[in-house]
Amino acid sequence: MNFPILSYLIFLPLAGAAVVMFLPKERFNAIRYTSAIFSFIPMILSFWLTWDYFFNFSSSAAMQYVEGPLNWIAPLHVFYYLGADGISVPMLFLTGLLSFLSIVASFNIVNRVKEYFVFFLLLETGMMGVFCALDFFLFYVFWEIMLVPMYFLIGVWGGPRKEYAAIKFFLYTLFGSIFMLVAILILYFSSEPRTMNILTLVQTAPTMLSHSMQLMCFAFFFIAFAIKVPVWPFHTWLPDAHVEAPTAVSVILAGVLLKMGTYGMLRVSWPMFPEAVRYFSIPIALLGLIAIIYGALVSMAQKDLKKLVAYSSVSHMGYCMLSLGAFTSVTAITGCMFQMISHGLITGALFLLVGVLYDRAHTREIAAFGGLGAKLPVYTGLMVLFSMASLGLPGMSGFVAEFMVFVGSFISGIPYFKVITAIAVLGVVLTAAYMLRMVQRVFLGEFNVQRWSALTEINARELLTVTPLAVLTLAIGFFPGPLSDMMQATIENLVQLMAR
Amino acid sequence: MMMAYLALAAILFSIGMFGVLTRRNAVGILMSLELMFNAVNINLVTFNKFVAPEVLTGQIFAVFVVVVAAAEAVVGLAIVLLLYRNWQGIDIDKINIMKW
Amino acid sequence: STGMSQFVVFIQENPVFCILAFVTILSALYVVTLKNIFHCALFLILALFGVAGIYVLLNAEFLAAVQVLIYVGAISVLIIFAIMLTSRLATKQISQTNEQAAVAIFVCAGFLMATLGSMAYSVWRVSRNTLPENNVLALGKSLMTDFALPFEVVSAVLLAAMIGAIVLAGREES
Amino acid sequence: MMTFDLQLIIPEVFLFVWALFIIAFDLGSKRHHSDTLGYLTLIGLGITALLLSVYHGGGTFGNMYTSDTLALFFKIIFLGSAFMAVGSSFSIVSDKIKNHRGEYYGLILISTVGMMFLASANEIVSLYVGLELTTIPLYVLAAYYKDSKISVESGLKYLIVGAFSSAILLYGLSLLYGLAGTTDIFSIRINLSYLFLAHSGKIGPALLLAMGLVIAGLGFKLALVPFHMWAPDVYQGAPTPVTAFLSVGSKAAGIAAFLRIFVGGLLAFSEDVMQPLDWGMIVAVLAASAMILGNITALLQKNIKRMLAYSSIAQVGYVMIGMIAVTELGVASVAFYMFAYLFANMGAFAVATIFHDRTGSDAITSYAGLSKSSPVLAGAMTVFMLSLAGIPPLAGFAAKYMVFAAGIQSGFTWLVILALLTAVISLYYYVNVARLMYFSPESGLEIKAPIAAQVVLAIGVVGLILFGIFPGPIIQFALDTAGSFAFF
Amino acid sequence: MLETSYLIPFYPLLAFAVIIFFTRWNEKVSTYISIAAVLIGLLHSIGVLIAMIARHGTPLEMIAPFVVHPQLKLEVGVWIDPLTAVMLVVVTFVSSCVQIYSIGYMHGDPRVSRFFSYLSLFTFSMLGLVVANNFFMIFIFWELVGLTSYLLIGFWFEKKSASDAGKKAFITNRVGDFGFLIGIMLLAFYAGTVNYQEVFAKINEGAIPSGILSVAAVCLFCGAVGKSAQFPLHVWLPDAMEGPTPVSALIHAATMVAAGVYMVARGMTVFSASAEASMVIAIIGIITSLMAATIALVQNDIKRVLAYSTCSQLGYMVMALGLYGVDYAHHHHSVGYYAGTFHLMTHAFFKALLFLGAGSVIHAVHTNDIWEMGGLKGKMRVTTVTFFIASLSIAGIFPLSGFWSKDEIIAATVGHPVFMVLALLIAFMTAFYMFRLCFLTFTGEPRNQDKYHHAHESPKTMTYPLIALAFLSITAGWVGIPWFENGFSHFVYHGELHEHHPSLLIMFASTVVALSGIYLAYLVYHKKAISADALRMRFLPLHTVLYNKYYIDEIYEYLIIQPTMAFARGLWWFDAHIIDGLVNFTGWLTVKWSDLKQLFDVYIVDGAVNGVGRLFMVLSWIFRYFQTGRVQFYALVVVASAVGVVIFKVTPEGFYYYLGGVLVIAFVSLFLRQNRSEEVDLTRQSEG
Repeated sequence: MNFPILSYLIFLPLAGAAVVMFLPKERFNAIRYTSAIFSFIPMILSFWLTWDYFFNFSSSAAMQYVEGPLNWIAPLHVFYYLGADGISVPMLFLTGLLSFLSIVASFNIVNRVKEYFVFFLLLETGMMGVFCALDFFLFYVFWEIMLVPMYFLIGVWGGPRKEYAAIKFFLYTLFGSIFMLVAILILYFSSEPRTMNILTLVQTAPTMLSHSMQLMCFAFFFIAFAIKVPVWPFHTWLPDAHVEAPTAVSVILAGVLLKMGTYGMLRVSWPMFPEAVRYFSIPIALLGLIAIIYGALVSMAQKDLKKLVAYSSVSHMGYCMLSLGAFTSVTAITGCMFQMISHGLITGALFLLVGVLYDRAHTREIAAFGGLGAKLPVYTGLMVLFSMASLGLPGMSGFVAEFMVFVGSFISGIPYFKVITAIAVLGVVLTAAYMLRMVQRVFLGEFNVQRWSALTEINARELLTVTPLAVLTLAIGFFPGPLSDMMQATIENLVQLMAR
Repeated sequence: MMMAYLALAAILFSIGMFGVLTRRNAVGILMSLELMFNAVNINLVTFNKFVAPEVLTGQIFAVFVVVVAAAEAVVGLAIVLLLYRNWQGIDIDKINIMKW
Repeated sequence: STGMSQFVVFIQENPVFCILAFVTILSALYVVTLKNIFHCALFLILALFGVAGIYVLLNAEFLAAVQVLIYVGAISVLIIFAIMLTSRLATKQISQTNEQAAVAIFVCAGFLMATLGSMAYSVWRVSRNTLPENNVLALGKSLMTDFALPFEVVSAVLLAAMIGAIVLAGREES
Repeated sequence: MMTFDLQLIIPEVFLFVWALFIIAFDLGSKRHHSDTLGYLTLIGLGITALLLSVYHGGGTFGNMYTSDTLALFFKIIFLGSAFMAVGSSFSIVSDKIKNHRGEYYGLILISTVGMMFLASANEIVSLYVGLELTTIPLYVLAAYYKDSKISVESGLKYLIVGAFSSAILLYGLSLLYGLAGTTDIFSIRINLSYLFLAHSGKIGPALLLAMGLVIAGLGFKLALVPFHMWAPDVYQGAPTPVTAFLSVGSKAAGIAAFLRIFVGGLLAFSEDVMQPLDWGMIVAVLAASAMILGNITALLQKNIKRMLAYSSIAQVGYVMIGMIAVTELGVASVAFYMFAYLFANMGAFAVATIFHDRTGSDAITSYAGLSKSSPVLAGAMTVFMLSLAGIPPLAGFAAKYMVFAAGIQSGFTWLVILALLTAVISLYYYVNVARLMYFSPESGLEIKAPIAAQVVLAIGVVGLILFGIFPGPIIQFALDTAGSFAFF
Repeated sequence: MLETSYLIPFYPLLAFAVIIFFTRWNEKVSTYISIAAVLIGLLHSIGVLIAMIARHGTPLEMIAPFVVHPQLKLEVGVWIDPLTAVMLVVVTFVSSCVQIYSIGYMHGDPRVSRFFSYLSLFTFSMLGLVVANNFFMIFIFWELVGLTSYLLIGFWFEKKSASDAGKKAFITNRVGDFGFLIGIMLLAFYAGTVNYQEVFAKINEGAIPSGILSVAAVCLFCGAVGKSAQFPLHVWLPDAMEGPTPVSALIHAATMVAAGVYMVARGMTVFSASAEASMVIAIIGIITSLMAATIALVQNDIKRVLAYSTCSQLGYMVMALGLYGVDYAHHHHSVGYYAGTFHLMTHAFFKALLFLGAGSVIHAVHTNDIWEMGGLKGKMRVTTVTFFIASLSIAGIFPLSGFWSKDEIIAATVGHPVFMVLALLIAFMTAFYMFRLCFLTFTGEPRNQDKYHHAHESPKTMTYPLIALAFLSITAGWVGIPWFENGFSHFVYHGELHEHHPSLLIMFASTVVALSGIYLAYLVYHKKAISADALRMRFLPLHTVLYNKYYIDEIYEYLIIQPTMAFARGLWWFDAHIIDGLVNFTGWLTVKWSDLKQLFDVYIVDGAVNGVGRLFMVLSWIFRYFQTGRVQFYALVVVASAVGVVIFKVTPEGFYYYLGGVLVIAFVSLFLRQNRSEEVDLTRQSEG
């Protein structure tokens, strides 16, 4: 592979940030379009990557597009080492897509435009990096690097409680990642010869560490990843961050950042500590179960549209945790990946749509609306579509994901999983309840003519940002086969690793 | 016999320390510091005599300590003068603008 | 009582040391407790003399000389000048001790006990050798050879202190 | 046996002479050319660095003075911190100091000489003398605003605590001398080990007392909790560049001395098998309290210098993790940490200087809205703060990473976890500055920094980013410093 | 024909897509596209049915992979057997009628295109459900049917009651799906597949433990309970009448609600393997049927009466299937399976007809209340005639289609006397309430002259479908005449084909029961020989309970919905205050906090975003005050700590004495500090 595509994916946005930094700050459009271009190219690259991977490499579990290991910090055995396999390619695809769409969705930002786009592109760099890195140090650096732009994006351009939300996000996530750092160092010093190579450690860690050490390292990694996911009860940063963040940032938060947690689990802690996974599988599934039910119930009580979507993320990521508990089942793990992708698309779109409404109405209070369906048919159609997708209606990605999660967990053969899964299915009912309640109260019923007569229909740019998500949601819903095939070899390999 | 000298030094050092901790007059503190340095010197000279008499390192060290103590006293007294100019007094207790 | 008798024996065997130690300690106590700062300075001189005497007992004649010259001759005079510049001797004497005295006594006593205790219960590499015969000469030689570098540096310290004192003590021209 | 390779001390000698030359030049030029003086000082530091690159390696004066890699590394840090302190001093020297401008620069240089000498000292007497040569000019510099009560107060506090600590240190050193019968650090190590083995470990607590007192004495230089209490007051009152110099240069000097005495001379007594004659656990506990106390107290500070003071108190805690690891990696991490700290802290103080110079305020709240009026300054400050907090890819992260790695390697996992937790707390107040600068809707004053200060900022930012992304060579260099001890 | 049968669902899907994306703006074109699609589907379905008859019911399966994993294989596929073929025709036929009818009914509505697109989408989903060859796929379409039902019930979403009803329908169905999904997962786990035939094969092999099978069967049936509006999830169906009447006819009478019954029939092997599960099904069926019939007796809304009637009839079918399962498990032969499916078909026609007729009436008088109507037979001849035909059919009067199928259902209760008695009772009530409706609506004097005045016969687009359906309501049952060789019972059956022997006794009994019901209604509502009011007053408590539908909605509201919402709000509070509060250490520190508040209010209110937690702020505040500003105190700390460290290392006990001593003396001297009265000024700031 001569063309270092992963490096381009990572560093093109960074280059974009550098270019934007040198543009005069009054030239709003120049800044916007430059940023769009510098995120468009990575998006195209990520599409090509997905295409290429699907047709050429999906039958193999090995890392593809490998770059390195190049000596980076030689004395510490740190290497620049990138690669992609069946679980990172879809994530890169998602990142590329959502980043571009979010940047387009951010064109209506008028306050401190230049800084905004610089931070956004930096964020994209970090996200891409996490999904490619195969060296722990590199992984950790990318993992942390995103916090700063995210902090500023929430803090400067956010809603009324932005400062609180921003610092809470920052501290919470940092709190998690420090445990990861400790675990990484323990792994590093346990390895012989010393290495930071994730792939090597995946192979050697189970034999290298004692049982209790495995449990400890697993727990440390778990805290880091769980906060990112977020797993109940580490989720309280999420509603604040999502609600206060500007629309596009919420999209990225929900669409990509949360996935980093589950991706980390699949990439690192699950294959690396099979004993610990076996040991903790039921508690993990229980956490997932709690998140599903709890998130759904709390969503039901929300009065703010965005908060509802935010808590629904807690619930939806609970499905991922449930399936991760069912580590023996390829279907469950595939379901987890599907759920990650599907949640990225659906919740991303929901945030975009909520943002569209907020831009016009300047309120997100559910009770303030009603009957918008008559005034804004296209918008309503999209919103209903994604609500349905969110509640797991067949024909859309959410259903396929949930079905695989449930069936996969159910048939995993781990004790108690049948009961846990059976209770988790209740989440489907609750999700329907709060989503439909929301749809009903916002879009159906009597239209308040005096108050909302000036509302305008979704515009072309906004439509452009949502449509690809809708198409993908439906496409995955109807033809999940290709996506599943693409990941299958990798996931089978993962399941085998976990079965050690 | 060595212990006697060491005990003397320790007592002297403790007294000096007490002075530094309690004197309210800045000059008093400087004087107490001199006591402490002297105690150290007794220690050094004692050890030189009883432990390592071959080379006069201890005594040389003591000479340096004397010089350094002198230098510190000089700077200290200069600062005391400044203190006096700014506060019209040298009561250490009152000099606590900066705290917390 | 054996301890007491040993103590008496010690005094009888080392009368000079005992007198010097007594004088030094007593003067030091006055230095840190008297209300009149000027008297304190005078007792400091006495204490420093006592220490000089101890140096002589320890065969450090050169150091004793330095002590008398630098401390008694220079520093004490400086201190007395400073006292005269900064305090009004005629004013009413208030307590010269701050309110943390009680704690300070306790801590200093703790320090003393810790020090004495640990020194008493420790092993020292006591040498059978004696100091060089002409130790002033040896000392001078050492200073010029082995310790030439710190000697130079310590002169730099003095220079720095001098510059500093000039800077600080000098009046600003406005 | 005795060698007198005078070449090795050429850099120190040159710098000392240059300091005297600066003072003379100032007197000779009737104290009119304040900027020229500054540039001359910078040039002098540059030349010293060049000389250093030529004359290093080996020892002289019977190994009393050793110019090994450790010394070289720390001398670079000293020169760097002096350079950045001088660079950010231009405006205050021309505005606030009427007389004695030459002396101001001269004293900084003399103090630097002291540090360089200290870093090379392989023997207790010269180490002590070097320490004093470092400190005495700093007493003066702290009180340099003679009409300012807080400056004088800070000078006085620094002097009293400094001299007191110096006496305690001396007492400890004298005990060490008494136990080992020598002042040469290498011999101390051999003699003490011999003593220990000869008496099967039953040598009494005097060594412990000595170590405790030396830790207390050096703890003053490092501002290690609980010997740190002077630091916030002195940092706040002293002229800001002096504070910066204190917090980096002087602290690094203390670290160097600590490395020499404890890692060099008392290595054998670091582990808890020597219980109770071990210093590792003592320092570990102190480091832990430093991290907790420093970081938590910093939370509520309203003065930027005071906040940075507590931050630097906490930072020492992190450094000490590397110290107690007493491994090759540990020493390297200590050195690298100070290196990264140099850029970040000097940079932060440079911003504080520039800001104070223009607005007359040190209050953190007055930084509100700075990002709108002076984006470059605000951006630089953010980088410094994030580096201090240890966020990748800045050098501060690599430094923390190494320290923690060293800690974990040596089994101090609990301490590392504690350190990381307090690092999270620290993020709060570091980022608080960024929050004010960026999130506040208001707009601050537009601030134009002098060229020299701009250079300092540029060095800080570029250094942090460059050595954050490519720390390899420096880490290798730092690992080589561990070879100075030659016995890991 | 058969080989392309998978295309049948796609005609309406195509219509849906074309309408939504291209012809939405042109009502006429949209309408025609939709109807054309469903008519093509109808023709194709008839072709399939003929082909299926021609090959004597040999099934055909077509499969394409969807997602394939080692432990689980998900496929999409088509399974055509006689049952499928019949259902295809029923669905497409009723759909065609309803769509044509809608041209007239929906005329003038601003969202006609959308209406037809939804209808097309529904038809697609329903057809997909019918042809599915596995449980996964049936679940998919099951949900899609639910979605379209939601969309269509809430079609007039400006009406709050309509949007409420849509939501209720969806959520109630979801509750059923909850069980359905668990049932599917159980089968998937134990059979390793979700394909019908493979699952059945496993069951017949005895590969699945019987206990599990019972649980799975009950879980699957939960789905049917939701979709077919069985007790206790029947509550959505009456509310769903808020939707446009053609929708009620198509979805809530003829097709979608039949899906539950269809699924039970389709998966009969699962149910019939467990007598217990089958008994549960039968009992649920009879309860539903009885309860709905009783409620229908007293309702005044024409559509609601029909809705409860639907409920009741579905319960009837379910009961028949359940009893079949019971008998099968005990190795008896019963007509239940055939009866249930047969009634499913005939019911589709006459119930659609009833609803469309009701729609026609509503269209004419603009009210749903039967007490506002009366005497319409003069003005609406076609409607009246067809409505009476349908009513006679549902009442089970010879020789209309209802007679034949209902008769079989009662025949299925042979051997279960309780069921038989109740079934006859229900048949009686059915006849009574249907004719109560007929008489009140079409005969007698107009009770609301104003409404009567404006009433008129509906346009031809509406009456032709009525006629077509009336034709089938009469004749559709003839395919199942028991003496008829190769009739329905020989075409659609489960297990092995059994000859069954018709019982004239049962036919007679059922006819008598039906006629007496009609006669009673005639007496009360036409002849007024018995006063309806008097009857009501006589049974007032019972009437009230029935009129309020046994208060089931209210019970749900207070026992489930309200507590859930309260719990949700409670959890939210919990989330915002306790979980988050733990992070923020709000707990007990909040109390402390208020005391110290004025001291550092400034810092906190001043945007000191306290993500780290207030504990640290309090600690910070405490630590800060150690910094007294007195240099000698600093020195004291230095020496005290140094001494402390040394003492601690040598004698830990001594250290405690030392520490205690320092603290005690410190406190004592703080208290004794009389001569110096400068209090520490807490508010003073550190800035110089």
